Amino acid sequence: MARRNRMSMTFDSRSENVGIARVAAAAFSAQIEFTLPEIEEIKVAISEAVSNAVIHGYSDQEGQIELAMELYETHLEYTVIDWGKGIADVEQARQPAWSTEPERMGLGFVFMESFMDEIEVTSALGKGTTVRMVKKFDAVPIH
Amino acid sequence: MARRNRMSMTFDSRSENVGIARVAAAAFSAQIEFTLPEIEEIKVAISEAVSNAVIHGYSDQEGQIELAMELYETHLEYTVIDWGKGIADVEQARQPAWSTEPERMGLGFVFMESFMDEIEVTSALGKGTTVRMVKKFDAVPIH
Amino acid sequence: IGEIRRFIRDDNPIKVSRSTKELALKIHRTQEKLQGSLGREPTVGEIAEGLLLPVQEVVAALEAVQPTTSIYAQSTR
Ligand SMILES: Nc1ncnc2c1ncn2[C@@H]1O[C@H](COP(=O)(O)OP(=O)(O)O)[C@@H](O)[C@H]1O
Ligand SMILES: Nc1ncnc2c1ncn2[C@@H]1O[C@H](COP(=O)(O)OP(=O)(O)O)[C@@H](O)[C@H]1O
Ligand SMILES: [Mg+2]
Ligand SMILES: [Mg+2]
Repeated sequence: MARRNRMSMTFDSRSENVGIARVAAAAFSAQIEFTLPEIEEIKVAISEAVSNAVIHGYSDQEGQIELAMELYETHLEYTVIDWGKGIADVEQARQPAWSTEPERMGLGFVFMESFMDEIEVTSALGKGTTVRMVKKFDAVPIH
Repeated sequence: MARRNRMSMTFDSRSENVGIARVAAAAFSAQIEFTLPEIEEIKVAISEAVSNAVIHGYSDQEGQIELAMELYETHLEYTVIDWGKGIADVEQARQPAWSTEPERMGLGFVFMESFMDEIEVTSALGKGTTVRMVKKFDAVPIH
Repeated sequence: IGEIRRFIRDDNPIKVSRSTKELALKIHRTQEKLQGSLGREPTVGEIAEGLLLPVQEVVAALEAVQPTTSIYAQSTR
């Protein structure tokens, strides 16, 4: 399947950058004729993945985060990578309401799953985490 | 001088990506309390540098473009890099109304110069071009 | 929810200039108007066309009036 466009961004693990990554993801996704609520859902999924990298991956310590975005004929692919502390048990982490931090809601992965068509999480303790999300679309109009 | 934040993005040389880079640069710059006209100016300077990379650097052929953005205590630094055909005579290229393409206005560098506080262009034929731009600010309020 | 919203707004670190808010309002009005005439949710392209703006500027303007991090993440604090 031919790739039509690609953009990747690498940024410091800082909460300010979650919003900037969101803007870039919205603008990249707007190549497809989504509706505003659909764009909103994509942004939420991206925010959850990127803020997980900031909060859990690096626990507010310094580190780099990558967001890669690729446009194919009938789907968009978003990959969020951190080289932080990793997840001990991915299956458990993806359960609704499961969080390692008592004050958090544990719904990040639930949002990613419900707003994207596919999500794949790979992680290794002490090495980092990769979250790959796929959003499909019917039409192919490109701006 | 301590660096406070950094984001770099790498993308295919496609005209669609000029607009995406533009809004990402605006979002990164909005960490500083610029006025809207100031943000507009930064967006124009970034667009000119990135579209030069697309149009002249790669002449609409495939290639990669990098936009790196760094926030320091009293200035922002934007670097646009392409690995395209390069500029034979940088001094001449920066002259107002000078363009290698008859239908173009040759004002890109003029805009970059007037909207940024510093601009540095390094280029080598067949190797590519790097445009580094600095925008200063007085206050240090960071969001 | 009202409480959370107010908290987010008060705590929102991004100073949104009035014109950005006005643009966001205009985008939402165009969205509603098109929804009425088309009988379905308009696409970003249709909204952008109505406003003579690039699609990227439309989605970026909407982001600028929102808090930086996810409301889901913030509402737990
Ligand atoms: N990038 C990551 N690095 C390390 N741990 C992560 C990462 N993303 C998620 N986790 C773990 O998965 C759990 C569930 O994530 P999530 O569903 O987003 O809920 P929450 O962020 O509210 O805790 C987190 O509490 C954390 O332990
Ligand atoms: N990234 C680049 N790669 C190769 N040539 C460039 C690049 N940027 C600028 N140039 C050269 O410099 C000239 C002047 O650029 P500019 O002031 O933006 O005017 P214009 O784009 O209208 O030609 C261009 O016509 C081109 O020959
Ligand atoms: Mg989370
Ligand atoms: Mg130019």
